[in-house]
Amino acid sequence: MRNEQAAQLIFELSKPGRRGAHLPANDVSERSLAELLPGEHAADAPPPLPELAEPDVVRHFTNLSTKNMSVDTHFYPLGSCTMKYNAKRNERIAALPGLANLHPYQHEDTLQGLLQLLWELQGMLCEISGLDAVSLQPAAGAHGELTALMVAAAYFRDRAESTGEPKRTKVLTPDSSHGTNPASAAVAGFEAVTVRSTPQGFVDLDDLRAKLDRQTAVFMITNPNTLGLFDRQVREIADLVHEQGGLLYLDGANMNAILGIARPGDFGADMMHFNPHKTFSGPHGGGGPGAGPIAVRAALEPYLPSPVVEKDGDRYRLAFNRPKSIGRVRSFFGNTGVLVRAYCYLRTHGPDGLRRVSENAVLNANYLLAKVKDRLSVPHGDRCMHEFVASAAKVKAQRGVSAMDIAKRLLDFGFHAPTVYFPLVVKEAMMIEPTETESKETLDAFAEALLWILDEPAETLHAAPHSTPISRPDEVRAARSAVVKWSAAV
Amino acid sequence: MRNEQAAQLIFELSKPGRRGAHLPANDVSERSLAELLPGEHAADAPPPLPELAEPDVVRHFTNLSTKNMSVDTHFYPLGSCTMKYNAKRNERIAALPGLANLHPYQHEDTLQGLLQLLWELQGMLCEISGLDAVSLQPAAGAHGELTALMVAAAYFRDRAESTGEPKRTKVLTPDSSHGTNPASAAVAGFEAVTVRSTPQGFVDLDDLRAKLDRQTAVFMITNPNTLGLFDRQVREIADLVHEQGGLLYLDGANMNAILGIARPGDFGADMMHFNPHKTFSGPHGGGGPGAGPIAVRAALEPYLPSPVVEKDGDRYRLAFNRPKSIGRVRSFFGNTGVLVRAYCYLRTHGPDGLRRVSENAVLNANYLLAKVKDRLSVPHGDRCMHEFVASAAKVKAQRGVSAMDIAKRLLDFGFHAPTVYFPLVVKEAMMIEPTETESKETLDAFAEALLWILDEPAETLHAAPHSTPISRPDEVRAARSAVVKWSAAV
Amino acid sequence: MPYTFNTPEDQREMLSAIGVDSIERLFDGVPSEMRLGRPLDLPPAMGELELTDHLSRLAARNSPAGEKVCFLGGGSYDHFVPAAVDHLAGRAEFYTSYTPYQPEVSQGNLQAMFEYQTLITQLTGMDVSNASLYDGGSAVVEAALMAISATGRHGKIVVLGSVHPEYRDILDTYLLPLGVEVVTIDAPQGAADVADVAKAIDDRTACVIVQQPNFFGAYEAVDEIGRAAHGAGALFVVSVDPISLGLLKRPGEYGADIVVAEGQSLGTPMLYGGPYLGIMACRDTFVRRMPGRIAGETVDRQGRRCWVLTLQTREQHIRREKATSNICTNQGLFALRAAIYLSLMGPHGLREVAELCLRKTHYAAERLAAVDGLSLAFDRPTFKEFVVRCEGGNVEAMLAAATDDGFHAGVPLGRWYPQLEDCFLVAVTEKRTRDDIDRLAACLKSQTRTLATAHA
Amino acid sequence: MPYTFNTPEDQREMLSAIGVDSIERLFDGVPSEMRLGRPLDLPPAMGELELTDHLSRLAARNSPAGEKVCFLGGGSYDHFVPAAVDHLAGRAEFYTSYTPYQPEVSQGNLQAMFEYQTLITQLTGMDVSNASLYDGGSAVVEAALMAISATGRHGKIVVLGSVHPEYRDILDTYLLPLGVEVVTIDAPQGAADVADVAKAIDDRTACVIVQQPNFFGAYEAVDEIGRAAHGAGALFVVSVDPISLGLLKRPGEYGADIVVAEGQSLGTPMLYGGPYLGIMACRDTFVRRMPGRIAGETVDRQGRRCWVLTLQTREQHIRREKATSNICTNQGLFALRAAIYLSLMGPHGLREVAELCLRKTHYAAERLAAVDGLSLAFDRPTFKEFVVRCEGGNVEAMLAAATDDGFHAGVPLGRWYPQLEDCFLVAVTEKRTRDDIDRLAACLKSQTRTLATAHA
Ligand SMILES: Cc1ncc(COP(=O)(O)O)c(C=O)c1O
Ligand SMILES: Cc1ncc(COP(=O)(O)O)c(C=O)c1O
Repeated sequence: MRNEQAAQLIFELSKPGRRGAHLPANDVSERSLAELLPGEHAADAPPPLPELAEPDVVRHFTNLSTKNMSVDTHFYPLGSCTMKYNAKRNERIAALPGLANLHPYQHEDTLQGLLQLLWELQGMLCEISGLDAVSLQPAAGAHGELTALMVAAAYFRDRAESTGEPKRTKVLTPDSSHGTNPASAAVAGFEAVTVRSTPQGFVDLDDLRAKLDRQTAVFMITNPNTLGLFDRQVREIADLVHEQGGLLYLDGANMNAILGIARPGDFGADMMHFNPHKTFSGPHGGGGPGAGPIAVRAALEPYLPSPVVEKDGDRYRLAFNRPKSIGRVRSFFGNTGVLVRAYCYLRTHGPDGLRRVSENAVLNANYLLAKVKDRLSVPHGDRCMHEFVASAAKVKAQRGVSAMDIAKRLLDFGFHAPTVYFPLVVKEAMMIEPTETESKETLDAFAEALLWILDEPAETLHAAPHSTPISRPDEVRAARSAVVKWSAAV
Repeated sequence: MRNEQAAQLIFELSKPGRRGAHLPANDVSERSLAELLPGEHAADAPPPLPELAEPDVVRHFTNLSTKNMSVDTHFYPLGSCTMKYNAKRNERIAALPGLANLHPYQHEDTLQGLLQLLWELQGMLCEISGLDAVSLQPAAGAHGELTALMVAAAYFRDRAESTGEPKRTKVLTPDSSHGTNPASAAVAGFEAVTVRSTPQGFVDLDDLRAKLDRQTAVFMITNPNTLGLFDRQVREIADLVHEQGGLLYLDGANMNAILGIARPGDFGADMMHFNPHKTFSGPHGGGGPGAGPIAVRAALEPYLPSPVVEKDGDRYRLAFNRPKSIGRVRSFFGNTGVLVRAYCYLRTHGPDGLRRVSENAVLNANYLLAKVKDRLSVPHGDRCMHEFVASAAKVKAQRGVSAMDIAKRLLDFGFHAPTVYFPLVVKEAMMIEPTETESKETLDAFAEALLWILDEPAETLHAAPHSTPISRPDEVRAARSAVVKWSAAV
Repeated sequence: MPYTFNTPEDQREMLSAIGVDSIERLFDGVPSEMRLGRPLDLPPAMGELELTDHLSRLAARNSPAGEKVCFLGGGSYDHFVPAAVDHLAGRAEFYTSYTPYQPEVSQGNLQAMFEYQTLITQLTGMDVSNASLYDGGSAVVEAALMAISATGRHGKIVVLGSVHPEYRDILDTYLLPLGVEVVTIDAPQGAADVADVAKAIDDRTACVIVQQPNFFGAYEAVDEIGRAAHGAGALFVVSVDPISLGLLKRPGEYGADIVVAEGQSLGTPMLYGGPYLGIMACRDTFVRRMPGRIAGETVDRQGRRCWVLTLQTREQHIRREKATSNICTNQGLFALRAAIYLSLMGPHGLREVAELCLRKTHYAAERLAAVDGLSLAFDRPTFKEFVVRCEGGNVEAMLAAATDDGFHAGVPLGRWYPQLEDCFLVAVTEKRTRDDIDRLAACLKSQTRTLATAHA
Repeated sequence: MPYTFNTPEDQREMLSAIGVDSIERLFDGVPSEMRLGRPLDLPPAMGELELTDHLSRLAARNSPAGEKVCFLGGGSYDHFVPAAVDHLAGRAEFYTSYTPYQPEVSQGNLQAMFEYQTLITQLTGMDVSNASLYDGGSAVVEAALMAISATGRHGKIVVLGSVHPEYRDILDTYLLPLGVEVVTIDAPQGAADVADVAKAIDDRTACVIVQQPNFFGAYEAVDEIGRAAHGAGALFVVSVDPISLGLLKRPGEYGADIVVAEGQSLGTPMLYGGPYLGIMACRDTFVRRMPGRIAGETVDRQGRRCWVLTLQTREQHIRREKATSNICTNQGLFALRAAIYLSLMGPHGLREVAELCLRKTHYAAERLAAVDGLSLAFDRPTFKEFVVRCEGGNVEAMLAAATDDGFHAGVPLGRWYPQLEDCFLVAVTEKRTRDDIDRLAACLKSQTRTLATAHA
């Protein structure tokens, strides 16, 4: 039923003379443009954008949209991404003119409602993290990592000034960590050093000890880790890091497992980021926006980016005068729209509700694990937190069916695929995160499909998917030819 | 890619204990319900509605929606329904709290903006119709017809009081008219008498003369008529009707052809309705809402339903004290939300734009007609107004391919089908109305598909559609078994 | 500006395919003497920015609920609409499609209609529901027409004076010209006297129409009235507030033959009175007499369950001059909204909404009755509305003053009930807080004082 | 309240399938000494009605544009957003999907990305675009990092003082700790002196960063600066206002190597500063150094054209510790919005928007300059912003008074430019009418008078 005509590229739908917008007539003086605009800066012609009428644009993008799977239409167990339901109420609220049409430079007096919200959000994130201060500025999880590492660097620079200790040049990350962890370290100017995991999937303490030294600024841990396991050694790790004068960073992408159950600050983390677009249900928008608020211990607070929101009696204000601050990591306040939704989420759930979120996220993951583990190996045990990583390595060896094949075939059954080939420490990894907003019926149907698929002929799976708008694309060709924009046919 | 699990009936998705909504706690006294609610009226249990969580409801209805064709996704040349593009701007505007959250009984002083809008709309509809007064109350086109016939009845009753003329008992409608015309006449208590059409598709004047008499209250004409033809005899018809003391009613469903070009009042109509959900782009909502404002000559104005909007100096008010009014035909003011969109449409287009709407609607229809007429007979000539009626009678006779077969096969090509088997005066009718908001490219693609289909093997067409969510349903079984609600399986 | 596509070049190509040399020629069929020889006298076109600005200004000159605290009722209510309703009903595939004439590409609408119909039967306890009528008022008259045709009694109908006065107006408008007598039974104590009703019913009576809870928020003796109607062979038609069915007995349980309702409460904003949703459900016996569309279950050629418009032989496009109803375009979008609303609410949510309305209404009635100069007009329990009498006061002036203080405080009743000229109707939904009610009481208190002083 | 599904019965069944007897047991992996032994200290849960009410109250304590007439700019603008943008970007399939890791079920997002990339190249005149960065500010620093790695010059960058001061802050934050010198060229007359710029560039310079039009709304001598940069082997990085490209020369035409921009103007509301859209486009040479995602064209197994994420070997999840950028989740939704916006506007619409901004800005500058006590800080043509000097006046007091009169009148500049402490920046978009401007002038006039009197 898809309309392929409307789904051509907008450039192909263009015809000279069509208009999608009509602007008001000029109601001020009719001076010639040449008078108003210096000739050397004036373009000869407007940019060669396509020309379409509004109905064309609407039909085009409406049809395009139907070529996506999404949380609102499909189960989307994409591990590490926490694709939970995004409540519509939050969208209506975030669109209120009193929240959406605020200019970043309008006067604080005209922003008291919003500043209160942001101030309260800072406090709630402190409480959830068990840490002391928050910056809402970073624009995504990775940006939060980077910001925190910059904060750490500033803290160490500052400390070095008094203690004279040598520069700390290294950031340690486990081999199971998300790619953004070492990348953030590199962008922040650190040497990123990888720490091995044990066969059980935890941080290899021996390797950590070997790599940890007085040049180590930060150890970045993900806990629960990307295997969906809670690393019980975290306290010990924190102690080891702290012994060397380093800081423990927690990648908070997996907070959905431990809300109200355990707090990073309580188990030894000094800094962390949240992914509100995951844990607090910000819509993922086809690849963002996110936000990456960070929480830190009191000692690091002076270094947080500016501004932060402060309360002064009854009044809320932006504090800019923070001499030790690292400065800014992005323009304006931050991804406020995402933060508003996070606030809504937290107020919707309350303390008990947040705990139930994690309980049910973990219950759902374990249930799914229990249903599939006899057929699809789950190398890291038969219990998990909010997600687990299965491996198709055995199936691959036996029948030549890869994690990719299984993933593609799941699409035919109306399920989005899990995250595949991550974390790197598991061969033929399939990382499955159901989230708490899925029903038992959905989990049952997914497990059934997965088990069914494992019995299908290998050719069926190699050729999958069969019922999607396209079959498997040629990725090599894409990378080789690098056609990254449309050009008029010649 | 459709998710069939989510598309089960909501009743099948229900599980006891799930909740889609949480209401606030009671903040007033905690008296027992028994004290507040008389026992004889209290239900033993709440109604047995299904129990679902919000994400379930969202996924369900989102997936359901993808089983529809719609204007935003597909070309929808459903004759007589004017499926034009519905501008998104109107939706955003109509949702403004200052327009959407108004109670029908709030004080006029708190409604001056809306009343101004409605008053201006009354005036614009007068201007477009060439008539003198408007009632915005009717809820749809058919309701407008009925209301106008009641107005006519009241007018004649009133006149009979002074003139003593006998009661007018008949309403005449052409055989090509929409079913609502005779039905409205019947509901209004008239005898509905059918007037034949000529082979050319116009009112048969001889038959009209034969049936027209002093018992005739109203002749209901559709002009352009349902064949997409402008009946040039309309003035003469008006004269004939008026000679007998009757009134000429214009079914305005086809106004999209003549905006700013000809006005019903100018060519002899005394009363008419508009279908703002067609002509003025009100979204059709899967079967409504509509609105059916009527315009009448001055002599009929006193009989219009109450209230109407009046202007009093700078102030707008609702006039209720209209002793000759027929009264009310629905509660409250009318389908205000639809009227707001109609107002937006008219203000968007202006005089020139409205004329261009009709010009392009007629151009598009004639272009399509020209492209298909050599292969699919169009019995009523090779020129039309905003729509035309093709006939599959010949194809049927030759190859056993019916209008229905062609219609169904068009669905496979990503086009909604035309209206079929209406008007009744054309055998194997296919009534095609492209509207002005379709591009030449779309018309070309549609024509191409249609011509292609005519060359396909009959079996392909009998079995069509092939690629829709379901194939042809068994309508006989539906009517016979009359399963019109879900019941729990026993 | 029109959203048309045809560029001058397109027009040229199209005209040449047609074989004419100008668009003008396409209108040759319209005789020149019937043409409007001038541009329409309408305001000039506006782009989206201007239009949005213009309408925002008009909107700003209204005071919506939210800006004022709304205690208005009388058939339209400030209930809470979950955001998911707007979002889902706004899906383009629902919003910009039409009547499901082609079931193969309309299963979304058809299934939603079928679900709506089922939900309405669950809500009302009736056997079958149609897919919507225009509004609660026209639904009442459609029910009366159905009853007349079902009973073959064209003589009269009986309607309680406590039925919404506008609904009764509609009955008059439709039925009086047809020679049907509309007998109204007064309800001077806020509800009708069963004996009065019973007396009025005879063997010419097609139906008895009751509203439960009635226009004053009070309860009618539906069991007895239903029995009286049936005793005389008349049908029993009940107009309900769908929200009340979270708590009240369902009309199917007390013998209603036809149930109608204004469905606005189920997920639709107040919209200054429309578009709304006319609900109609009835006993099985009458299914083929029901006006409006109905979706029915069937199977496709592969035996897959699906839905189609069915029982269409009832409909105007088939019956033409023999039709008993002429409804065509109806309120599909609002039936969809109601289906989404009820799915979200479920039995417990709906019960909670009803309970909050009930509790807050009682609280408000107590608070307002405690204001000097105000009293309750009727000594009766009510559901979500009640009538306040303003002793010796000028209701209009008091309400106008309350408006200035930020309240849409009530609907004056004098326009419909001369004997209640000193009364107004107050409605309290789940959205009103205790604080809202306390502030209203305080506001009215200060008003009665001022007015008393002014009169003194 | 959580939107979870698991009923107590479900939980029992699921626990038994897992083989544990309580949910508690599933958390055995979390040592009890690390557990939070108490409920979180957070406010209690709210249902949708309460939440909506609560947030509406908070929102009511802000004064958005629309309630006040907005003349604020400085990188975020009150441009008109067509309703179709909200509607289309709000489609659930766009809104609730994620990064297109599975291209077979993500062609909607991938094609939209590809269209966005193409539109950005058309707009900027550059060869290639990525699929988005966080915002205009972080895009500048990503461009600097790119330039550093492309040139291998880790020593310094040159940035004009007329580049958005917050963008320059970001440069400092990122680059100073890396030991990169950030040399700022003052622009005391509202734009930089080419000679000053040229002087600062040397063979250690990775890039020169210019904003066009600059932070004060004025034009920089981009041709000469570009030549100077290239002359020294440095890259030429230009930050643009995308709306201005309806009228101004495209950076691709004057030699830019990397173009960045804040994309908020293209269909996104002001949202108190985010989420926004970081635009980045560059010359072909640098495509494999660009941070962020890129969609590329290919074919599927049936040879059908389709799109995938491509050139991923650049990305952090592949390069890990060798990455030069760490961006992962980016601003997909806002790239989509920009694509829709540009499709609706087309070349002529965009030109008209630009032209209206230009004309109204000039008109406003004239009107404000005519107010006693106000003058234009710089004698330069500007595009949609200009700097007003408030002679001897207290800018903060004047702007605060204007706020009370209903205007967000301008952004005070003292916080970034001490020498402009008596100045504020005024922005005028296509949404402002002549009347808005006249009223602003009148308001400021009465303010300068009052302030003058107060001082007298
Ligand atoms: C474990 C982990 N860490 C960090 C990130 C980066 O977060 P973001 O994508 O919000 O930048 C992700 C996101 O995918 C993640 O899964
Ligand atoms: C010619 C004609 N007349 C009348 C009507 C009835 O209008 P409505 O459906 O708005 O009641 C229609 C609608 O389909 C129609 O096409």
